[in-house]
Amino acid sequence: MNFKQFALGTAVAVALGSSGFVQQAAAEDSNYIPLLTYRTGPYAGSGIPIANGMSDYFAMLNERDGGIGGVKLNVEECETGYNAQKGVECYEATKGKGALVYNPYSTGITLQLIPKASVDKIPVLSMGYGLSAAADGNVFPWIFNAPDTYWDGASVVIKYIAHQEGGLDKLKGKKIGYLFLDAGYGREPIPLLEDLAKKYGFELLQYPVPGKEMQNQSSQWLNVRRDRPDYMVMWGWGAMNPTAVKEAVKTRFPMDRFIGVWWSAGDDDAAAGGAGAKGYKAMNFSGVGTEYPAIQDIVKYVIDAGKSETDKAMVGSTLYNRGVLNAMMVAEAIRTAQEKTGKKVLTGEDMRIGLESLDLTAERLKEIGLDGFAHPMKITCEDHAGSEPVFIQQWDGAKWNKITDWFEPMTDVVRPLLEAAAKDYAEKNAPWPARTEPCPN
Amino acid sequence: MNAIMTSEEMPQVAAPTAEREDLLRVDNVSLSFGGVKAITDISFDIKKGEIRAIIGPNGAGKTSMLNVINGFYHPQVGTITWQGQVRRKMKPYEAASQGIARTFQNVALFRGMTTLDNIMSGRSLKMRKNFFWQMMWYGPAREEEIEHRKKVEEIIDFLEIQAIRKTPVGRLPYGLQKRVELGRALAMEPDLLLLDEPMAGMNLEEKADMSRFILDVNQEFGTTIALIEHDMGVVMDLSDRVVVLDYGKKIADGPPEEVQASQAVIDAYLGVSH
Amino acid sequence: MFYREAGQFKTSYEADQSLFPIRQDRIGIAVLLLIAFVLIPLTANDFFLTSIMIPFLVFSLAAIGLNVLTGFAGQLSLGSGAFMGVGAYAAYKLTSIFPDVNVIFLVLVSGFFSAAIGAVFGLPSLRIKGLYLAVTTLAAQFFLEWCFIRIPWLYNYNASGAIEIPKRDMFGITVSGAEATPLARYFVVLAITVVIALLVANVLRGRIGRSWMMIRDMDIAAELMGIRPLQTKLLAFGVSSYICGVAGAMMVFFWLNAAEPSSYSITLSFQILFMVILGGLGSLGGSFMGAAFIWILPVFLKFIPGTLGIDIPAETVEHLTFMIVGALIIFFLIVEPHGFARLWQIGKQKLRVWPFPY
Amino acid sequence: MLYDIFIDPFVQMVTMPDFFLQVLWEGFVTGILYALIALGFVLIFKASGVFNFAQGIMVVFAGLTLVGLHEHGIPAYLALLLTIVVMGILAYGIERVVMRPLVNQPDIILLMATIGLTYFLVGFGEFVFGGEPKQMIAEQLGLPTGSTAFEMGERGLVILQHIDIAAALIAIIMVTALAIFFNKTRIGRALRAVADDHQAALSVGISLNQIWAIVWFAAGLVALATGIMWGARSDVSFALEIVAFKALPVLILGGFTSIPGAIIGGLIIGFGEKIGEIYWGGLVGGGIESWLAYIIALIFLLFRPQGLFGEKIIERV
Repeated sequence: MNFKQFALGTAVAVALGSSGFVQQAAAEDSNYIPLLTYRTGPYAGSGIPIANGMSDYFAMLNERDGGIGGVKLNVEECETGYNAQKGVECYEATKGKGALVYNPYSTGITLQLIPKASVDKIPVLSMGYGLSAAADGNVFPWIFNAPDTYWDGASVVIKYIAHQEGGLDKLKGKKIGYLFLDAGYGREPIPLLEDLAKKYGFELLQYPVPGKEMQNQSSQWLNVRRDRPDYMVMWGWGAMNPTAVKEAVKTRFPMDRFIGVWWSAGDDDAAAGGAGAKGYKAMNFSGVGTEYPAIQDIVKYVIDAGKSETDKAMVGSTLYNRGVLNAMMVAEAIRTAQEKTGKKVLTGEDMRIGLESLDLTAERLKEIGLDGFAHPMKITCEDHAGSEPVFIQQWDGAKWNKITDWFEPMTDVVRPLLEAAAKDYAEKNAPWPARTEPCPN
Repeated sequence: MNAIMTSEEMPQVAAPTAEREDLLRVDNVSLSFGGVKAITDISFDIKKGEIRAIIGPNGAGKTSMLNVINGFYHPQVGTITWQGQVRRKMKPYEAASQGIARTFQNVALFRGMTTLDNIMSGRSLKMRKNFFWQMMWYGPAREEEIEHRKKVEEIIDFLEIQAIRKTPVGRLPYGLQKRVELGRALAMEPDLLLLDEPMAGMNLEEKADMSRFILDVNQEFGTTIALIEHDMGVVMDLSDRVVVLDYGKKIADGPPEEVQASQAVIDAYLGVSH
Repeated sequence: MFYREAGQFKTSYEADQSLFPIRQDRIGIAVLLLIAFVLIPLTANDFFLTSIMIPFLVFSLAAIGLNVLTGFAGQLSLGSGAFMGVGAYAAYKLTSIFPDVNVIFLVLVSGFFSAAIGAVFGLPSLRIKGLYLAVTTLAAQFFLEWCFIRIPWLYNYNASGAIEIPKRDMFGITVSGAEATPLARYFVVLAITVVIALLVANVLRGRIGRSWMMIRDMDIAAELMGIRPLQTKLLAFGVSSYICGVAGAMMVFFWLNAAEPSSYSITLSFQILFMVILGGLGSLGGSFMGAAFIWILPVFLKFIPGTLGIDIPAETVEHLTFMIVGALIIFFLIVEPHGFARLWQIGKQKLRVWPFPY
Repeated sequence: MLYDIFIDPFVQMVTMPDFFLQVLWEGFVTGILYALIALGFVLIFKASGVFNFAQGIMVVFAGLTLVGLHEHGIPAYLALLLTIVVMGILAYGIERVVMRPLVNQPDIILLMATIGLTYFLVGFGEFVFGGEPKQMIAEQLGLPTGSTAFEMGERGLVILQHIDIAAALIAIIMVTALAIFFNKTRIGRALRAVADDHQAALSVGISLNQIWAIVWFAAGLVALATGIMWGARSDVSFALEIVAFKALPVLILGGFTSIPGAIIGGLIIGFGEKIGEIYWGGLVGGGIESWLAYIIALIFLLFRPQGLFGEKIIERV
């Protein structure tokens, strides 16, 4: 190659690229929401429906209502590939544009953002994931993990199993297997599960799945076969879920005793097991199906109008609806913040006020066309998780069905643990800034 | 080869070779690789200050013999006596610290480095400054480096390769590479210098130069030299004594004229023109 | 025309053996340092500092570390990511045990832990070479990654399984933790990188550097010249892992603020290896160029569609970035297998003879 | 502690023989799949000395193409045929664009080029087929999906998945076919000649370019078979790419150029990994599968640096 051409080409490329660094100032008349999504990489299977659900709901609000409070939403996706480095890069690239809130959808990225949030004064909403301890608003004023922490989830599973067995006292002597992604995410519920095991006298068996071996779980399931646990609980994500369901079918584990966390509740996850997966259960806190007016509006205003990449068949699936729930919480927080502050165009600080005074009542849910879609939830200054009830759904071979009513987490057990963990976090990261932000109301 | 014969630098042996002290003795050495015998029961000696040639047809075990002396191969049978002491089994790098340097049949220069660095590498054993000083550079490390650089420049002058000082050796022609390799071995200031076919693949002029360097090294620095060479003319002119190997066995040993006349040697070389 | 060394004579071996014997190079490096220490701090915004410069410097240092091992000592390693992780976890443990000790000092000390572990995994290198050695280092990579997850002591029993960097001050300025300004971190990272790069350059031009290159170029000849292969290789593993360890500690302390075991995965090892290969094996300057290419190019690419006003979905940009980076890697390997360092030299050669073609 | 390490595992093996058999079977199946991946590496390494890191992504790519085509309404068998064509085009393209310009470069450069290729194929694959995992169309391809349980003793049960049996059969067929191809056909002989000596092969008029395109194609077919089998076990997604790393220890054991070596190495790793994880993994908290294979290979290397089938290397100066 001619050296001159090469040099010239490089120069042009550099010039083009560098001009991109000049950051566009936030538009004055819109609220900017960056979405850290991942439609690529090993976790794309779970990431895509969530990303679609979020962006479609926001798009629907823009199309139907012209945004929120008359102000358009400026939504921008930034691809993270579930990679913490890229996640931080996305954060740095978007925070200067007036970002209102971050939804990292990765425990790894959430952890990176936790200390930054209070410095940059932009809240992080890690909806049902991230650091459980962040539920303590006194220590983590900028981090929200409503509607539930993993510890809430773990307590619900145990409660549900007890319910099946006929009472908490019946747990004694039972064996409960815990299959988890061997990373921070999967390890987080362990302390609580161990506590409960001691308290109720059941035996907890652990089956870690290394991130690299997600699709090669035969060892774990061989162990399951040997140990013959009475129930299996799974904390999986991405490609781990369908593989686990398949292996469970192969091992002939009774599927109705196999319960996944809400992140193992994808339609594809269960469908992978074929007919044998019938009976597989999972926790959930967002409604399934398309029978909600707001979802119908998404179809009408966005998907049928050709303004989305979403495959229509995906609408109503668990993870898609999870994305919708997340977007709805953000939207409602924006609305609340607008009411509280009287401003229409918000900042991250306003958004925190909105989130801390978020009160989604059943009436409000009905108003926005999501009646019964989620349990009413209320976030307060102290409690950023809400620890809302969760239900169990079951796969019937073709779709998920809600099979129980809402289960309350064991708040009495979980809450003290959360507070202790928050205190522990603050101590280990000393000097951790004390909360200076006043409580709204 | 007459060019060398008439040269004024013809070896003038100071004392009869036989009376000199042994630098190295090899006694009854045998070496085999998984059943294949490379060397069988060989004994000979190298005296201080002499040029000792090891010759023989291809596959006679000459290079294996050098490798044994070098400590690179370990003979199954036999002893090696170095400067009066029987040598135990040792690592190749220990041979270097005892004062044995060598060049290789196929040039084994450090191809990624310049001529200067290659020759400097021969000084490695003589440089002592530790990691810390190396890291700091200014101070002792640099002083040491310059001190050795001066030595290396002497060798560069001696071998007349000033112009290629900063050239990566990979780009040098073959003859010069051989010369740099000699320089590298010389930089070690060895007691015994093993040369494995130093003139292979050279033209007449280059051979003449190389012969001159070898004689100069032997006489000026007093270095004992053991060399393998196929060019009989060169061997006969340069060496004080010759040992002849064939199929891993010693078939003759003695001064060049004697060896040349030996019937066993003639048989071994029959059909090989020299 | 501008780059000519004619008329510059060296009158001493000292001058001849300096790092930049040619005046134009000295000026060039001075200008670069001026830009790095003065111009960038004065003009750059936070994004440029935190997402471009700091990672670039961290990766450059890691690439230098791997280059010592692979480029100079000739030992292929696929475990540099894990060695970076060792540095990070060591620094984290140290700062939680000694919260009052200067954090930069601890980061530098943490490299020694990484060096020790690196040397242990370097032991098989005496018997194993080339691709076979790559498997050894892969074993190190996966085993260490597993340790980062399985030894909760390493992350202070945090429920999240991750390490989070506390706030640490130095001379009244916060240098680590989220409150540290990008500028403060940038200076710390820049200073450490420049100093280590300089020290490494010194080692490389002396006896030890030569002994590494001897092992690389012809290990048998090196051994017959008195180089002890095991010590030399282990030293290379140790030095390389030290540098990688410091880079890994800087990565979490001054750039990411928190790290999970997956931050130090095989992907990172490959990234570093790419930087070294594309930059040029056996070239320190190349390590910087390789790091710039592998880290900065994808960031650039992300912005190009936005700049041109084309509306492409984020994931398509990502796909295209992958394809372009992959294609460019192959392209550069074909154009110049010796890396950017060689391209740079060719460029200099062209400048030297300019305006004539030869 | 000593009891847990040295006695208990064996006691378990004996007292639960059905379970032990099941472990062996799982090890066997995993080993076969590792061997299939390693086989792809061996083919290319044998003919061109390239360590093809892209084999892993080729597995994913082949699987995705197959499923992707089927999703677009193309019947399964036609899709399979088209995928083979696609792999052929890919092989030709790689030979033309990547391999040919890089002839005679050092190993590490070629290795890097294949990693570059991996990046490209990841981007390209996701661009064309999207990033979501896909279900392997095992049933449509006529592969069995059920399972058979053999009873052993009172409570004992060994479950064999039909798909796993099919995988083993297909692997055997492929290896046999390759062996015949190498030994009996003209191209096969040429290929072996190339493996022995590039220059010599060139001098007797063998076209290197043609040979390379053929081995890449053959590796592509092996990748397709692997993709179908592994895809049927979990699903076809980019996370599968990482499994390809396991081929490295397999190759260390079996040697980089030996086809039977790849099979035997794969089986050793498969058995070793499963038995190690099940019977000893629990002692250190499990999950040791992620590195056990490499440690096995490493220990092995220290005692036999030349691999299982390699000859002892005599160093020469």
